[in-house]
Amino acid sequence: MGLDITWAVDWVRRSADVIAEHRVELIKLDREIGDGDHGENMDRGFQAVLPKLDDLPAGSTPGDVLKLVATTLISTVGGAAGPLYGTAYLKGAVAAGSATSLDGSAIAAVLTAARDGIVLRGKAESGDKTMVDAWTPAAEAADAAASNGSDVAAVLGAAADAAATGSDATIPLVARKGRASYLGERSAGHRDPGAQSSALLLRAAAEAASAAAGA
Amino acid sequence: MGLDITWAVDWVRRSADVIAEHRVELIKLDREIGDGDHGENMDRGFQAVLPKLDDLPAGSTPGDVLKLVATTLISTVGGAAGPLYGTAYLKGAVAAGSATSLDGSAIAAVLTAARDGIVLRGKAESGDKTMVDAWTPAAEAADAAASNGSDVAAVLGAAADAAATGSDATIPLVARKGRASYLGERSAGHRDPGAQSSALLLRAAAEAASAAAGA
Amino acid sequence: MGKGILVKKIINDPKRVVDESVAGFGLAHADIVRVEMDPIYVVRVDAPVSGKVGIVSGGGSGHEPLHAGYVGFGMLDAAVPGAVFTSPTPDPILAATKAVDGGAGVLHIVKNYTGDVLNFETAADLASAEDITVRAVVINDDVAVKDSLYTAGRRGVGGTVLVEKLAGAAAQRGDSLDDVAEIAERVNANVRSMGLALTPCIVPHAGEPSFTLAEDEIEIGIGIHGEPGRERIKLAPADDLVDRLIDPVLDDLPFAGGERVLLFVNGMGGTPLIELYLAYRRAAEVLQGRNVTISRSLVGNYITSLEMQGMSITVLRLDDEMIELWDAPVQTAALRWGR
Amino acid sequence: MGKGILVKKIINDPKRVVDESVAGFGLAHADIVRVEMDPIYVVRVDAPVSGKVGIVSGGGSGHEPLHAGYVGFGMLDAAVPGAVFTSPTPDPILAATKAVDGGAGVLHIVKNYTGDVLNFETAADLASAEDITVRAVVINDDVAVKDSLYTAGRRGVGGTVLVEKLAGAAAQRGDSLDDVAEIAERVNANVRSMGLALTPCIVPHAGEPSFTLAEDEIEIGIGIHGEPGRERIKLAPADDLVDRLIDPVLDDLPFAGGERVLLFVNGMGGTPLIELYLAYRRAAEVLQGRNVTISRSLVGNYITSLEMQGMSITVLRLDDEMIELWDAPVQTAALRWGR
Ligand SMILES: Nc1ncnc2c1ncn2[C@@H]1O[C@H](COP(=O)(O)OP(=O)(O)O)[C@@H](O)[C@H]1O
Ligand SMILES: Nc1ncnc2c1ncn2[C@@H]1O[C@H](COP(=O)(O)OP(=O)(O)O)[C@@H](O)[C@H]1O
Ligand SMILES: [Mg+2]
Ligand SMILES: [Mg+2]
Ligand SMILES: [Mg+2]
Ligand SMILES: [Mg+2]
Repeated sequence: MGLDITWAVDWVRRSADVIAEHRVELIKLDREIGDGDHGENMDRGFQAVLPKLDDLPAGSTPGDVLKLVATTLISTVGGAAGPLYGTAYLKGAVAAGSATSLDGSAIAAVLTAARDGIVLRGKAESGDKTMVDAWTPAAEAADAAASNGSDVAAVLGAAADAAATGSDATIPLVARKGRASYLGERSAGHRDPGAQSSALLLRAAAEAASAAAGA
Repeated sequence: MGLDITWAVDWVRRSADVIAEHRVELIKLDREIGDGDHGENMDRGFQAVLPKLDDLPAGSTPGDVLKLVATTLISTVGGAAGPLYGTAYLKGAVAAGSATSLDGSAIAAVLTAARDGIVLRGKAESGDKTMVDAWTPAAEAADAAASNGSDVAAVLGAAADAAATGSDATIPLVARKGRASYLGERSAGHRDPGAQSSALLLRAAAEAASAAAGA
Repeated sequence: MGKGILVKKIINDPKRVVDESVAGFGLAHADIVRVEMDPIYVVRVDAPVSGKVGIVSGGGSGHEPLHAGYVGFGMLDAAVPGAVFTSPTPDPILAATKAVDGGAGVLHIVKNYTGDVLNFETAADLASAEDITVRAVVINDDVAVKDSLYTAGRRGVGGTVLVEKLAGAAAQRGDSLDDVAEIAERVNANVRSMGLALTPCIVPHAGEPSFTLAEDEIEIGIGIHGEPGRERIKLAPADDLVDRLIDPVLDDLPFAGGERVLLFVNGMGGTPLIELYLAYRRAAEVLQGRNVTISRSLVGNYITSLEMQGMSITVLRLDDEMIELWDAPVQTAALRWGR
Repeated sequence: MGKGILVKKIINDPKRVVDESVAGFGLAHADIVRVEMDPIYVVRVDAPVSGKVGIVSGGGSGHEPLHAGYVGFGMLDAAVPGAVFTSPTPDPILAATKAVDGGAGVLHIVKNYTGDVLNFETAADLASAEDITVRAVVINDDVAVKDSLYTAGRRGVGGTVLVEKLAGAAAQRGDSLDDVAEIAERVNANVRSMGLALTPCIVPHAGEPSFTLAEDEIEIGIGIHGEPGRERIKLAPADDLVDRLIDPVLDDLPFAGGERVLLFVNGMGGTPLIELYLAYRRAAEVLQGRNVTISRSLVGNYITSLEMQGMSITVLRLDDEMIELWDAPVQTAALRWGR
């Protein structure tokens, strides 16, 4: 069973919830090695998406939802995260195309395209202590799971697990990109806020998929 | 036995000592109901007098010493206290005239002239919560003691006691002059810094007189 | 104590703060001012201007850019900085008065504090003895202080900046001493101010704040010397704070409606502009509600209490001549236009 | 949360700080700027100026007077304020770019932060799609950050103000887009800065300081977003602090001696002028010791981090053309002379 528009909309709603819930935590992480606005920025962005979901025309696809998220984040988030997440969702939307339902390998392709978009815009490599450190293992895990023939919920579950591990792995790193890089060695010992928000968003995707499977 | 130039010089030295010692206390009192500079201002002034004492020409009188204090305070203290104390010492110097020795009634006249000088410049009345509340009882006590035929040390002792009591009496008052008046009712419950410095200076005068008598 | 650093400030020795800062000011603005160090004062680089009324102001330091920041073409001829929050002594006031006397007399602009009034009085007496005609105008625009014949009267606060600009422009265009003094008196009669503090300030030599405020407390009716105000209230939204300042200001003059005014929202030294402009928005709204037209405005940290966070609001009722004088060219470190 | 006041600031609702402040700015300076609220940007009252290169800058709010305070004759044509410390999104940048396009192209002056660079990039792409020629200059003058091809590179700090003035003057005199961009690049190549903080600042929505410092600690090498610096040291006398900033600045360019420079001592928003001038005195002394001539200077809170106490020192190596452009008339809320 593939993931359709209902899943996509549910993912966005769950994303808005989880970001609102973790707003203060993300602010705190960003205050430690950045400028303390990541939770605020992401919350502003996802709250702006919510009302627009109601205006999606009938017959919209998961790709349309991803595109809506992309344009809304681009025009409301600002900072580094706005364009980076915006590009991620935009490239994901392109990968999703006009399909009404996404199977495991389509989902893996969406995540890989999203990751590539972030790298294209931000030029960060793995280990630079950015959101890439959550997205790269997530895309790879999704790809591996899909190749093994796992169902979509399992594919997204694997991605979410890998993103969480990736977020944890940013803690000891010295930042080489983004605002945290200005701290040099002092950035080590802190979790990257963008990696953490990425892990939260991918967990929301997996939960929405489980809910869809259960329904 | 009258008080001569030695007493006058000793008074100034003791004044500088006692003000330096109470500098922080006077700053604290002024911080509570003023702008926190009274101790600093007075200390700057008396420290500036000290080196000039050495340059007093031979044959100088107590009046010359008072005049030296007056001009130095006027040109180094600033604030309200500078001109007020300056005028006090200047008028005291005029009252002392060219006498080489001051007896009890001459001392009382000096203190009364000083008090009048402060009132002339500052226009404060008794009970306005200013240094006048130390100087008026001091001048009156000195006058009474001198009329009773007390010796100079006793005359200054009476003045110092009265000034201390006068300083205490400023605590409950609501200020009507000086910076503390801006606080209105909130000035009550705090000692007036100028009354306190006045009490310290008059105590120094009395101690210098006792020392002269003992010598 | 000596060179010991007592407080978190960019200073060397508390005793040298004023000297070193004024020296730096002189170096940074050598095109506009000359600095004399003994006795200490700041004077227009081209002083005395022959035939022009000279204007001298001064007072305790710690209110920067007041007064040295207003020395220059079209404003003050000299500023006399005292120790921090302590009015200067007569010597430098006299020296500055002599330095700016161009033969047309000298105006002293004095904020109404006992110390300032007395020290300027003495200096004026001494100057008169040297045949310089001196007039003094005492500024007392602070509505937070209850005025009475039997008290020290109202303090001079924000209105001082406006008096210095308008009197300075009048002197620059060649007005006589009496006319310049009349303008200054007129501005003083038509200006009212009130201030509040979010945080206290620390006098360098004192090392401790002048008052302490809890995290959620605000001091209303403060002056500019770190002295406590009349009242302590709970933290409130900016619009409410603005109302608490501007209502007494407007009621006091009183402003009847239909007037043109200059609205001056001033920071106490540590207030970021983002907050001052936010306050300005509400103040403008209140004036509009009272049918008062804002013809000119000034927003920034112009008369301060060291690093204090807080603001004051000043409203000046304008007439045509005042507007003309406000718009006239000025070239000082802190206010500059038209040249 | 809603209208709740989280921090001791003159604000209403943390979410409305930028909107309300920009609105107040527009009211206070209606003679110089026009303010658009949706999307939000500040533009010269006479924009677009036909035939003149338009200059747009922008970035997170909280650095006031940067950038809106520099909009006006002879400097910026528009400023785009983001949320506090958050670069604006492409929409308002695009709108501002269109509003200032007078047919000669538009220069984007961008401080080197990932977010600013990416959002301005997107806006420039969109503007090009609408046939507006856009060039971007990225400012990166902060020597506190170790530069490398593999990092985000140096931040744009104090030098930004100088780039905006000089590029603005070049555009005002009629230079082509390429020439204006060349001036901006040249200034950026010749300017270096470094800053320190005595106290942190509090982002309104965050409600807590970005870092905490003990009573006797100072943060060296800070940026302008309340981010911590490279190093934490013990409180030291002002002269030592100045040395710790200016030495790396002078070594980096490097300054060889014999140059003419503009010395810019900047406060971080909550620093009183008395301290900045005191620091200026020492900085001038150091330059003199290195045989560098200070030809122009700027002292004040010009690029800030909310209410942070601290300072930055910027040195720009001048050539004749830069001096001419610096002296050219400018009429903005925060910098004004010659008109
Ligand atoms: N060049 C980059 N490539 C990928 N991710 C980046 C890059 N720069 C920053 N990020 C991510 O953006 C996050 C910060 O986002 P945010 O705080 O919203 O923006 P800003 O740094 O502009 O304040 C960082 O934690 C990091 O994960
Ligand atoms: N009008 C006045 N008459 C008499 N004494 C006054 C008057 N005004 C102020 N004082 C005295 O001056 C003291 C304050 O002196 P100081 O702190 O040195 O000056 P300032 O108030 O200018 O800071 C007050 O405590 C009070 O005793
Ligand atoms: Mg951030
Ligand atoms: Mg005092
Ligand atoms: Mg004082
Ligand atoms: Mg940010």
